[in-house]
Amino acid sequence: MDWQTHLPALIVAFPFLGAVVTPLVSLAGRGARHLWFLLSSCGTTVLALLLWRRVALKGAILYVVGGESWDLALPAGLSLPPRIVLAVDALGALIVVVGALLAFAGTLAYLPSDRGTPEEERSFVVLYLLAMSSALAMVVTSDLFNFALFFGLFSLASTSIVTFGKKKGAAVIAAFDALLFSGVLLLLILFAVALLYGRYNTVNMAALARLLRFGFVEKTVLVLFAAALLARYGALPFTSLFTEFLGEASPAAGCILISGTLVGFYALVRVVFSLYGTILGEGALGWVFVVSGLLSISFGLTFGFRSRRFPLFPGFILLAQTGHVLLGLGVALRSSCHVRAMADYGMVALKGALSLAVVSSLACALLFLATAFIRRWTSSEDLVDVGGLAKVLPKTAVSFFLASWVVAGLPPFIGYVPKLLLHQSLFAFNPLLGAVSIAASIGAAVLLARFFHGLFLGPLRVESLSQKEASLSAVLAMGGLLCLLLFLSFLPSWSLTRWIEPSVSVLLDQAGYVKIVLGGGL
Amino acid sequence: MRDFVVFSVSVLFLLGLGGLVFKKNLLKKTMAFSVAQSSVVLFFVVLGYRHGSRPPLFTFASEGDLMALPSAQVMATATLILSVAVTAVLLALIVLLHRHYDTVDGEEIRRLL
Amino acid sequence: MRKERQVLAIGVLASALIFLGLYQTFWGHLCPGDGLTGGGSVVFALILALPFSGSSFFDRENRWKLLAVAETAGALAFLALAHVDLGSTLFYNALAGQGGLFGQSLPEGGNVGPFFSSGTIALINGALALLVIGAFGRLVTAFFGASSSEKHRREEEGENA
Amino acid sequence: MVSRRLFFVAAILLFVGLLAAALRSPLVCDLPRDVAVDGHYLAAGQMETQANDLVAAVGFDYRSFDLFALSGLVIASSASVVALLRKGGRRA
Repeated sequence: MDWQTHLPALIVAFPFLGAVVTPLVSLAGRGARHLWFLLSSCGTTVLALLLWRRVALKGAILYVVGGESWDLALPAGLSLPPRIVLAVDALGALIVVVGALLAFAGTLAYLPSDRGTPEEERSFVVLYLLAMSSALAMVVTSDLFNFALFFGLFSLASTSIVTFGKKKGAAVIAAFDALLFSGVLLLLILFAVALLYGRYNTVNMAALARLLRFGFVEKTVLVLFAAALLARYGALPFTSLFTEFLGEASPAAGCILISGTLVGFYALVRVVFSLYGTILGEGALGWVFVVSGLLSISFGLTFGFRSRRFPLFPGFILLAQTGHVLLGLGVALRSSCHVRAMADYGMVALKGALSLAVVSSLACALLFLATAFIRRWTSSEDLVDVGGLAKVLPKTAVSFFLASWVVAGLPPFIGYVPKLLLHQSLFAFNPLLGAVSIAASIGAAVLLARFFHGLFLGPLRVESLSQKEASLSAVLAMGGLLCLLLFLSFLPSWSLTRWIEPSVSVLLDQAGYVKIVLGGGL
Repeated sequence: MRDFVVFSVSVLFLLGLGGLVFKKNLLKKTMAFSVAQSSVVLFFVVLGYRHGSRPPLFTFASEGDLMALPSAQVMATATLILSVAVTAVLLALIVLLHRHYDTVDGEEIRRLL
Repeated sequence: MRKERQVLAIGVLASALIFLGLYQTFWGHLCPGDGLTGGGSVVFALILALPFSGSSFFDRENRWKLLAVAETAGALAFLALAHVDLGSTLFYNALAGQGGLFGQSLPEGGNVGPFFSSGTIALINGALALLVIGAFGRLVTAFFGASSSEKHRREEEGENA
Repeated sequence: MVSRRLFFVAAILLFVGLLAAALRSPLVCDLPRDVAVDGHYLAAGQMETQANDLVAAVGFDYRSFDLFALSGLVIASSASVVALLRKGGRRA
């Protein structure tokens, strides 16, 4: 047994340790704290990559927290696991890696530029590391109550860091609303967990997946989970709140928020495909996803075209992408109980949705970093007040341009792969839906062009920048994300076969997920 | 009796939710959130109770006692801690808003924004 | 005179609460309550005592540092106890029933129970109580400081007007 | 204002009615139910964890991974409140 057995737990414990030790390290000064922040975040990312490699080599892994042995989920004579079991399969490992990379980009974007009172700076590091730890924990845990607790921790930590270093009250009221709203989502999840606990006396997802019989209580639980996790992912009409909130965030805080939406996506597909899976049949949930996807797309695009506040714009773009992902998920759900339809387009839709969720969260993080840095450097929020920034901020302009290219879904960058898969499968499912999706993609591309033009082209209207672009951390954060996207772009088939296809197959294999935790014998 | 308890859980939750939606005062919104959260705690406690059961405690227990289910109580305690943490941060944000705008009325604050 | 009586009553109440909290913490593996609730009781005693102690007393830098040290120490002890036996797993209760520290074995069924039983559970109780006292103590102190500085600000504004 | 209250009362009545209808169907609290996991805690928990208080045994041993979230919540709320409110923090 090597130390890497403990990776699923260490990935939570390590950033937690970082958060706990931060006040001690702060005694040695600002520089030491920054170095510690960088080390903790970087170390967590390395652990995430190791976890991903281990899953790729050895297949899905489990870890029984507090058990005598790490793989003994069921002690003698028991059919349900009494302890909390961490289970990581290919999908979980993918989300862990991408989430950790996003959080690491946020760390890089934070380093020297954010200033506030000493208490604020110290607390920022503590809360950021706690948010990172809880985001990763939400992915690795297979226990629903544990998930709910980490969901609460993530909401709390990621909400309060947005208000730090802000002069205006707008950020505070946005944070208040967001925290209250995620508190209500948390209540819904807790209610769902309580109902499942009352019905089956266990809250382990794999055990529940094996026991679940579709009835009234299970329908209620599904509605509660779907509502809460769709809202966490950023879909449905409630999103104006999230967009507003993301618009207020500092560069570092926004990255962790976007990684939170990715985790919300993961939890959504986990609950729908691994917890309910085949017993859903041809229910209405597929249509719910399709409708909420269409709503998200139309909301994102219309408000994107109407708004002149450019910090809100990555939120709108992310919303439109979310809509596409939900369309793909809906189609996959609708076709999931017909073998023929699944082979024809359901599989492709799921593949497209999954890869689009990952790619768009990376690209939107890059867009977000660019706009957030521009807002900081020009201290302006209106598209009318800025313009011609390409001359003074060439590196930011290039990152913004490439990120919009990826989001728009045009070749040669990675963005076109998921879009192509999605359009193809949506068209096979329903030509009208396919047409809507293609039109929405074109609309998003026009929206991107509008903001690129407004920000970077035309005459320079800003008199003075508060800070030069050459801030190393900004260049590193944006460059790192850009390199990742370019790397994926050069190897599209590699990233599809190594990253996406295993994830899709574990998602459709509900019995496989049960088998990770409960073993094959049952 | 059990039906009555489930009934009161849902009424509590709805009262809290209604307060969250309809009250303009941010402090009252926070209180409504606490009420809604307490309904979840009550629900967990109810789920753990078996008719005529004692607390799950072996100190001073006698043979053959029926005990309440322990994990439901653990979840209830954890939910309480969650509630305390979230409420504390909400209150701190209200204090900040009051410093900025000299009011705790949500609509008033949005008008001043 | 009235104030003195109030202080006396609050002192009695607060010390009873502190005693209750410590009892819950240290007998957490034998009696109802655990480290988290025990720490909460102690913090509640602090809340009771704060209005009568004068803001300078609790806002003094060294008090603040003491609470911060308690928080960090509790959290570190908690993490260390989680990693006590990495040969098995995280949080494995390696001390229970081994005869060493907190390792006395328990008779089965209803019993009063020896104090030094339950292994890491009792120790984690203590660590978490320390963490809660430190963290929530700082929290309530911050709230109290905010309210008293608010009063101060209002008085200044009144003088200016 | 009155219409809001009416709406609120109507919503409550609707929900209560739905719940009353739901209670007719076999629901959550139908006892005796299968208590496999809690039954294990009650039967073997005392000997496995060597603790007399089963709530502590479950919370601190069987479900100990929750403690990361709980202590994280405590730390996070205190850190954010302190950063938001402490003197020398934000000025109005």
